[in-house]
Amino acid sequence: MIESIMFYVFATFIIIGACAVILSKNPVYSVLALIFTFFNSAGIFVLQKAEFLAMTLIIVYVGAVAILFLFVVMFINLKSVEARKYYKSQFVFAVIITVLLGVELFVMIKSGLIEFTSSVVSNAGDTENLLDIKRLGIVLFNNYYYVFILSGILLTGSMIGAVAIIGRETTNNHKQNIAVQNYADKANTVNLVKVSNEEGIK
Amino acid sequence: MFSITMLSFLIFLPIIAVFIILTMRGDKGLINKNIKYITTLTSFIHFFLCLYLLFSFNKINYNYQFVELIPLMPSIEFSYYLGLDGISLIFLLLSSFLMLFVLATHKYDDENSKVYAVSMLLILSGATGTFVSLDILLFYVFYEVSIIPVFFLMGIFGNGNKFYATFKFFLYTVLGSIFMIVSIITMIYLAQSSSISVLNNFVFKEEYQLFLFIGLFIAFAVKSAVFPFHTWLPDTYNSSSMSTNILLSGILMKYGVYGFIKFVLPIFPVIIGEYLWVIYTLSLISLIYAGVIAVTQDNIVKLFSYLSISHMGLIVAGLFSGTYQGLEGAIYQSVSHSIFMAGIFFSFLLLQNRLHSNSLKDFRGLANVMPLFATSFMVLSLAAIAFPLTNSFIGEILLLLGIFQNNRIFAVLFSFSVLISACVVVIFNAKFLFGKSSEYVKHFKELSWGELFPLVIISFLVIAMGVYPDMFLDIIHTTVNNILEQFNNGLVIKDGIYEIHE
Amino acid sequence: MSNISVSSFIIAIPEIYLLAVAFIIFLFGIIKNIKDYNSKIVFFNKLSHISVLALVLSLFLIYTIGDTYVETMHGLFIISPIIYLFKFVIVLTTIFLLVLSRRFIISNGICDYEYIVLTLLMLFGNMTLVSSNDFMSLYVSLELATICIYCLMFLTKLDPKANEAGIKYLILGSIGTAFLLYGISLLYGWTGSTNFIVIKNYLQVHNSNWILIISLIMIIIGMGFKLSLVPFHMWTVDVYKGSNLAVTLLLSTISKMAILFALIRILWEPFFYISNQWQHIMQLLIFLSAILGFVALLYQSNLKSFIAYSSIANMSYILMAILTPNKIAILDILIYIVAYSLTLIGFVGVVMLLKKNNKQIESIHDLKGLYYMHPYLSFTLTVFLFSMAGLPITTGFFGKIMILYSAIKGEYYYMATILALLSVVGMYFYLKVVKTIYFEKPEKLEDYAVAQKGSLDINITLSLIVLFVLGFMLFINPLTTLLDHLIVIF
Amino acid sequence: MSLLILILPLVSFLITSVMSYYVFKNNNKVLNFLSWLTSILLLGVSFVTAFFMLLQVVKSENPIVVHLFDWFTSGNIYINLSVYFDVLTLVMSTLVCFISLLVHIYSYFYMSRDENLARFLSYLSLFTCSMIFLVTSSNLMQMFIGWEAISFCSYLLIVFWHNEDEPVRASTKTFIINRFADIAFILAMFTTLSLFGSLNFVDIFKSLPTLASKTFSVLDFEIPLINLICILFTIAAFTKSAQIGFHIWLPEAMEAPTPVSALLHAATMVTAGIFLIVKLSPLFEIYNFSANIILVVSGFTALYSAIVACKQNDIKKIIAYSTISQLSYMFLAIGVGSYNAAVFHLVNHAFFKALLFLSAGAIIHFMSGEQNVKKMGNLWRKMPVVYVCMWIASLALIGFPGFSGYYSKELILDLLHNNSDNGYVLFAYYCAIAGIFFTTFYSLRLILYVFHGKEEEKQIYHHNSLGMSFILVILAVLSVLSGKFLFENFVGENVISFWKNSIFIADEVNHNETETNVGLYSLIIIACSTIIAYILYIRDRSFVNKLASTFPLLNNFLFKGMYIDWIYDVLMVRFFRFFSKSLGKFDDKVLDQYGPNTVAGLTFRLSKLFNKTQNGYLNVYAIVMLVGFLMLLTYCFIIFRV
Amino acid sequence: MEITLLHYLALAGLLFLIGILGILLNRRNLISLIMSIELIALAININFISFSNYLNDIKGQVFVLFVLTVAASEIAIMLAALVIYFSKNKNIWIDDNVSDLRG
Repeated sequence: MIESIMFYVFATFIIIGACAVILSKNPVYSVLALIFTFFNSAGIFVLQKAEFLAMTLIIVYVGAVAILFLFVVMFINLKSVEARKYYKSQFVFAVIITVLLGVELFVMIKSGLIEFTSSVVSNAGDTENLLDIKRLGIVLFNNYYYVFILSGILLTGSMIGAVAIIGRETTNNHKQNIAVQNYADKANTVNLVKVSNEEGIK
Repeated sequence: MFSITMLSFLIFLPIIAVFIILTMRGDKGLINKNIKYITTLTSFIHFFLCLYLLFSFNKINYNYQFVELIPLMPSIEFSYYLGLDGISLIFLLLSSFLMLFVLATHKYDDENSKVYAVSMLLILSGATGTFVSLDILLFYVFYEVSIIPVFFLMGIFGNGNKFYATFKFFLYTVLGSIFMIVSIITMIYLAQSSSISVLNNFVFKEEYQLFLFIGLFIAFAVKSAVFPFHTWLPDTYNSSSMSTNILLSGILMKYGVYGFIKFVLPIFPVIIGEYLWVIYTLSLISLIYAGVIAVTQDNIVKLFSYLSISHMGLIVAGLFSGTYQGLEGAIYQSVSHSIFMAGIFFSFLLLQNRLHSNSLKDFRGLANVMPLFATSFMVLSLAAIAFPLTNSFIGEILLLLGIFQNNRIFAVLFSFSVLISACVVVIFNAKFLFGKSSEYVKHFKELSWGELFPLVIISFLVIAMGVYPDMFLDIIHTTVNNILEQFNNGLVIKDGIYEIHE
Repeated sequence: MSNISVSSFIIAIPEIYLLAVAFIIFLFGIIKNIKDYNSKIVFFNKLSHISVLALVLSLFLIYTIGDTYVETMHGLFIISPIIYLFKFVIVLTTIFLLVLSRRFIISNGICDYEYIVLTLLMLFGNMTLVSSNDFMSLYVSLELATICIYCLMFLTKLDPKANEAGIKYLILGSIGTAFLLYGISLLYGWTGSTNFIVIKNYLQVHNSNWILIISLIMIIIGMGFKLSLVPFHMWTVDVYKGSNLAVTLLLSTISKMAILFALIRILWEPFFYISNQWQHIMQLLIFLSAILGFVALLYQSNLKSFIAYSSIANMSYILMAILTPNKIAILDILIYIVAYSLTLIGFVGVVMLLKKNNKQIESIHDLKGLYYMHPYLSFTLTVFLFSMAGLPITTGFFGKIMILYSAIKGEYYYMATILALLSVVGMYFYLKVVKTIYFEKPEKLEDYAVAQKGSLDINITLSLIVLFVLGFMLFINPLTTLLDHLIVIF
Repeated sequence: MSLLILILPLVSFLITSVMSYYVFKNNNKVLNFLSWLTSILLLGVSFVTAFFMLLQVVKSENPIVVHLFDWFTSGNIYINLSVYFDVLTLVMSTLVCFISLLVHIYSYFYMSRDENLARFLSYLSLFTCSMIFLVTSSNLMQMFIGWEAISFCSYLLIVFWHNEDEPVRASTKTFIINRFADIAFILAMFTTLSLFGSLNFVDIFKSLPTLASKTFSVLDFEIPLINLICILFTIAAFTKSAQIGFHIWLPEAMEAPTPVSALLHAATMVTAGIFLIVKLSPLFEIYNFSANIILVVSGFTALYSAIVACKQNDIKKIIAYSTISQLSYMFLAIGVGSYNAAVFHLVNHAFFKALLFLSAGAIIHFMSGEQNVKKMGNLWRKMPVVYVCMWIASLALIGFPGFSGYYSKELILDLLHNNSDNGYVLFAYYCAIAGIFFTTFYSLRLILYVFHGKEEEKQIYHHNSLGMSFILVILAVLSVLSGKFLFENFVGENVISFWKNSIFIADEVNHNETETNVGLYSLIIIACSTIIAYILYIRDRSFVNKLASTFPLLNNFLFKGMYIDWIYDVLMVRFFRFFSKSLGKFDDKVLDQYGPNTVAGLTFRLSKLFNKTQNGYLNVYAIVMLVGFLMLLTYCFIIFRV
Repeated sequence: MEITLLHYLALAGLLFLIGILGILLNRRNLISLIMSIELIALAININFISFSNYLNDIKGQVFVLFVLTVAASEIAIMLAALVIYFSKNKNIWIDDNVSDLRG
C-alpha cells in the first residue's frame, strides 16, 4: 500500500519537474527543475529495489552533471531569454504528433504486456538472495568486465576530445599557412600602381 | 596457337593504341601527326585481322569458332566467353571497315584530336567486344562501354544544342539498357548460367518469359529506334559531327539488330509467336510514320535519320518474321544500310567542309556545280531507295519475302516501304541535286580526288554487294539455319500456334 | 565465478594493439607539447605516418587471428568469418582515408595530434562494434565511435559552420541513440537478455509480440538515423556541408560502413527468425531513401551535399541486398560497399588536392575545364564518377550487378527494377560533372582549379584506387576465389 | 555473239558518260561529236546482230538460252541471271535497237546547240541496254531489274535539263508513280514464287496446268492464285503503259527532249507493260477474269484519251494522248486473247508514232522551241518533207487502208467484232469504233493547225538540217510497208511457224478473209470526221472559238484531261505534304516533349522540392524524424494487425 | 491498486515523450536541448530498472550503469561544444545564422 502511494508521489513530481525543465524561461530555473526530477527518479529507483543505482544517480548526476550545467549557465551569464518566439504552427503540430505517438505506444505496449510470459530465464540466477550492490558487483566484474573496460576507454576518449576541443586555441596569433605561402605569386601579393607626381595613391 | 587468342587481341589492340596515344608528349603539330599514324595503323591492322578471320572462318561448321573462355566471377557465373559465328563475323567486318573508313578520312588538325582518337578506338574495341562476346553479361558490359566514348565525341565535336542532345542520347540508351540488365540478371538467376549456349535451350517459366522479353525488347528497340523509342535519334544525329554519325548509324544502331538475333530470337520463340502482331504494328508504324515525316524535313541530317528509322522498322519486322529469308534479309539489309548511310553521311561531311550548315535551303542544285558528287550521291540514294543492283535491294527483297511467307496482309503493308523511301529520296534529290542552285552552292568547288576516293569506294562496295551478294550471304547461311532451328524447336515445344502461312 | 583468463583476450589482440598505439601516440603528444605551428605540422606528419604503419601492422594481425568462429568474454566479443571480413574492410578504408586526407587537414589548420588519437579510438570503437555479440557492448562501442567523431568535427576551429554542424549532429545523434536504447530496453524486457544468440533462440521459440515490433522499429530507427535513411536523414546534408571535407569523408565511409555491418549483424543474427517483419520495414525505408537520394542528387551543385545525397542513395542499394539474410550473399554486399567507399575516397582524395585561387573547391562549377589543366587528374575523376554512376568495367558497375543479383535472388523483382531505374536519374548528375570537367572552360585564367603537388604516398594510394576501380574485371577471379574459401557457411 | 546485243549499249553508255565528264570539265565540243559517232556505231552493230539472230531463231526450232551467272541463294530460293532469246524477245529487241539507233542519229541534229549532248547520248544508250535486259530476261526477278532500270532511265532523261524546275517536278512524279507499280510487281513475284516455287518462266509454264487450281482464301471467298497474279501483273502493266488511272505521268513526261519522247514514251518504254503480259500469256489464258478487266479499262482509256487529245494545244501532249489511246488498242487485242495481234500493232505503232514525234521535233526545232499548236500556221511550204511525213504518220495512225496502221487496227476491230458475244468485248468494240472517230479528228486538227491556216507574224524560223529529214523519210517508208510486210508471219497463216511457242496463240480466233463489214464502218467514220475537221479548221476558225466560248466548262474540262491530274494532285500530293508536315510537328513537339522532356522536367522539379525541405532548423529535423517514427509505427500497425 | 510493470513503463514512456517534446518545441536555446536529452536518458534508465526488477535479473541495472556513463560523457562533449559555440557567436541561439547551411 505504501509503495503505491510513494510511486504516485514520485511519478507526479517527476512529470511536473520534466515539464518545468522544458517550459521554463530562465535556464537556471530549468536546471533546478532538472535536479528536482533526478531526486524523484532516485526515489523510483529505490522503489524498484535498485538502491545502488539510486545513489549513483544522485551523486553522479545531481552532484556533478547538474552542477556542471549550473556552472556553464553562470559562465555564459545568460540574461533571461527573450520571449520564446514560438511558431504557433510548429508548436501545435509537434504536440499533436507526440500525443498521437504516446497513445499508439501505450496501446501497443498494453496489448503486448498481456501475453507477457514471466518465465524468463535469467542467466545470473544464483545471485537472487544477495544485496543489490553485491549482485551488481558480481555480475559486473564477472560477466561484463569487457563492457566496463570499454566504457572506461569511452570516458578517456571523450576527455581527450573535450580537452582538444576547448584547449589552447590562441585565436589572435596569425597562423602561417605554408600551403598558401607556397602558392603566393607576384600577381596577388604585389600590385604595381602607376603614380603621377605629387598626387599619391588614392 | 595464334588463332586461339585472336578475338581478345582484336578487342585489346585498340586499347593498347589508346595507351600509346595517352602517354604521348611533345608539341601539338607533332602529336597530331603521330596520332594520325597510330590510329590509321591500328584500324588497318584490325581490318586485316578481320579479313584473316573471314578467310579462316569455316562456313559449314555448326558451332562457335575461335572460342575463348575464362571464368571471371563464379558467384554470378560471369565468364569472359568469346566466340565467333557467321553473324558476328559479318557485323565485326562491318564495324572494323567503317572504323577504318572514318579514321583514315579524318583530318587530325584541331587541338582535341587526342580525345577524338581515343574515343574512336574505344568505340572500336567496344564494338568488337559486343559482336564477339557469347556471355550475355559480357555482351552487356561491351554494349554499355561503347556508349561512353560517344558521349565525349558528341560533347566536344558536336554543334547546336549539343549538351541537350548528348544527355538525351546517353540517358535514353542507358534507361533502355537498365531494363535489359534486370532481365539479364533474372535470366542468369533462373538459368544458373550466363553463357548463350545454355540460355538458348533453357525454357524459362511461363510467367517470367513476358517480362524478360519486354526488358530485352525495350533495350534493343531503343538502340534500333523502333517507333515509340526513336525520339532521341533525330536530335542526336543533328547535333553531332558527321563522323560520329557514321559510327552511330553504322555500328551502334546495329547493336539492336544483333541483340535481337542473338539473344531474343532463340530464347523467347513462344512470346515472339504470341506477340508478333505487336512487333509488326510497331515496326509498321515506325516505317510509315518516320517515312512520312522524312518527306518534308528541311534539315538534311534529320531527313536521313528519319529515313533510317523507317528502314530499321522494316529490318526489325523481317527479323521477327521467323523465316529463313526474313532473318538473312535483316542481316544483309542492316549491313548494307550501315554502308550506304556511311556514304551519305560522308558526302554530307564533304559539304560541311564547304558550308557549315545542315539546312536543305542552303544546299540546292548541287548537280549543276559538282557533277561527280552528284553521280556518287545518286548511286547512294539509289541504294537508299533499294534500287536493283544495289545492296539494299537484296536485303529489301529478302525481308519482304520473309514477311510475305509469314503473314500476307502485313507483307502488302510493308511493301509500301519501297514507295515511301522512293518518295523521300526522289523529292529530296529534286531539291538537293537538281533545280536552280542556291547562292552558296554557286561557288562550291568540285570534289578533289582525295575527297572523291572514299565515295568511289563506298559506291563500288554498294554496287558490288548488290551484284554479287553471295560473297556475304553464304557466310551466314549455317548460323541463320542454327538460330531458326532453335527458334522452331522452341515453338514445337509449345505445339506451334505459330505456323507459317503457305 | 569464472575467472578472467588470458586466453580469452587472444582473439582481441588487434583491438588491444590499436588501443595501445592510440595511447602511446597520445602520451607522445603530451610529452612533446609543441607550441609553434610549423613543428606541430612536422610532428603531425610524423605521427600520421606512424599511425598508418601501425594500421598496416594491425591488418596483418587481423589476418593472423583468422576467421574461425570463437566466442570470448562471456559472449560479448566474437570472431566469425563475416566479422573478419568487416574488420579487414574497415581498417583498409581507414588506412586509405588517413593517407589521403593528411595534407588536407594540415592546410585546414588542424595540426594537433588529438586528431590522430581520436581517429584511432574511433577505429577501435568501430572494430569492437563490429565484433560485439551483445547489445551492451554494441551500444558502448557505438557510442565510443560516435563520440570520437563528434570531437573530430569540433577540432576544426577555423570556420563557424563546423560548430553549428557539429552541434546539430551531436543532438540529433543522441536522439538516435536514445531511440536505439529504448528499443534495446524493450527487447531486454521481452526476451530477458541482451545476448544475440540467446535472443535468436528465444525468438525462434516464441512468436512475435507488439513489444518486439516496437523494439524492432526503435532499433532500426536508431541505426537508420546513423545510416541516414530517408525519414531520419535530415541532418546529413547540413552536417556534411558544415564539417570539413576530411570529416565528411570519414563520416560517409568508415562510420557508415561500421554501422551498416552492425545493422547486418543485428538483422541477421538476433532477428534472424522474425525476418518477414523487419523486411517490410526495410523495404519502405529503402524505397523512400532511393527516391530522395537519387532524385535530390540532380539539383546539387555543392560537392559535400553531393556526397551526402549519393551516400543516401547508395545506402538504399546496400540495404536492398541485406533484405535476404543468407551468408553467401555477404560477398556481393561487401564488393558493393568496398567499391562505393573506395570510389568516394578516391574522388574526394582528388578533390582535396585541388585548390581554386587558393581556396578549397566548394562547388562543381569550380571543376570547370579541369581537363585542360590536369588531364591525368580529370581522367581519374571521370573514372570515379563513372564507377559511382555504375557504368561498365568499373567496380561500381559490378557492385551494382551483384546487388541486383542478390535482390533478384530474394525475389524482389519490382524493387530491383525501380532502384535500377532511379540509378539512371542519378546518372544525370554524374554526367553533369563530367560535362563541366571536359566540355566547359572558365572565362578567366585564374579560375582554373590548380592541383597541389601531391606527396608520394598520396599519389601511390590514388593510383592504387584507380587501378582497383578501373581494373576490377582483371582481378575478380583471384579476389572471389580468395573470399569464397574464406566464408564458412554456418 | 548473242550477248553483243546486251553488252554493246552498256559499253556505249560507259564511253559516252566518261566523255560527258570531260566535256563538262574542259567543255570542248569535239568530244560530243566523237561520242555521237561511237554510240551510233555500237548501236548499229547491236541492231544488225539482233536482226540476224531474229532470222536465225525464226528458222531454228528451240530458243537460245545463255546462262550469265547465278545471282544469290537464300534458303529454298535460287535466283540466277540468264539471257533467253526466242522470237518474241528478238522481235522486241530488234525493234528497240532500230528505233534507238534512229533516235541517236536524229538527236545529234536536234541537240546540236546543247553542249552536254554526250551525257544525253549516254542516258539514251543506258536506256536501250536496260530495255534489252528487260526484254531478254529469263526470270521475273531479272525482268523486275530491267523494269526498274527503264523507269530510272526515264527519270534521268526527263530531268536532263535539270536547272529548270518543271522537268524536275515531272521526273519526280514519273518516278514515284512507276515506283508504285513496282509494289504490284513485287507482290506478284512473291505470289508466283510461293505458288510455283521458282521465278523462271520455263518452270512456271511447265508446272502451270497442275497448280492452276490452287486457291487463296481471304475473308470468306476463295480466289484462285493465278487470278491474283494476273491482276497484280495487269496493274503493273497499266502503270507502265499509262492506262486510265495511272496515265498522268505520260503527258508530264513530255518535258523531256523530243528524241526521248520519241524513243521512250512512244515506241519502247510504254510498251514494256504489253510485253510483260504477252510474255506471260499462257498465265493469262487460264482465267479470263483479268482479260475482262483489261477490256473494260483500256476500252475506256482509248475513248478518254482520244477525246482529251482533241482539246490539247501543246503538239507533244496531243501525240502523248494519242499514244495512250493506241496502247489501249493493243490492250484490247490482249483482252480478246490474240497476243500476236497486239505485238503486230505494237511494232507498227512504234514506227508511225516515232515518225510523228520526230516530225513534231523537227517542227519545234524549226519554230526554235515553240510547242503551242495555236501559234503555228501555214508551214507546209517551208518544210515540205516534214509535211509529207506528218501526213503519212497521221494516215497510218488513223488506220487509212494501205498504211501499216490499217492492217493492225482493222485486225483488232475484226477480232472485237467477231467474238463480241460477251458484254465486255461489245463495250470495248463500241469504244474502239468511237475512238477511231476522235483519232482521225485530232490528227487532222494537228496537221491543219500546224501547216495550214494563217501565219503568225512574229515567228522566228530556224533552218532545218538535212539529217533530220533523212531519218523521217526512213521512218515514213517503214510505217507504210511494215503493215503489209509483217502481216503474214505476225498474224497471217504461218503464225504458228513464226512465233513457235514464245506466245500463246489462240487457235479458234481465226481471222479468215471473210471480211466482215467492220472495215466498211471504219472507212465511213474516217470520212465524216475528216469532213468535220475540214469544216472546222479550214473554212472558218471563228466557229471553233465560238464553240469554245459557248461551253467554257466543257472546254476547260477536256483541256485539263477531265481533271484527273488535278484530283491526283489535290488528293495525293497536297494532302500528303500537309499530313507529313503535321506529323513532323507532332513528332517534334508532342512525342518528344511529352515523352522524355516532361519526365526530366518532373524529376527536376521534384528534386528542387526535396532540396527546399532542408531549411536548417534543428527542431524541424527532429519533427521529421518523429513523423518518420509515427509513419513506421502506423505502417507496422496496419500490416501486422491486418 | 497494485503498481504493475505497466505503470513504470507508462511513466518512462511519458518522460521519454516529454524529453522529445523538449527538443521539438524550442528552436532557440541550446541548454534546454541538452537538458531534454538528459530527460530522455533518465526515461530509458527507469525503463531498464523496471524491466530488471520485473525479471529480477541484474543485467538491466548493469546496462543502466553503462547508460549513465555514456550519457555523462556525451553531456561533457555537448557542453564543450556549447562553450566553443558561445565563444564564436556570442549567443547560443542556433537559429540565427542557419541560412548558410540551407539547401
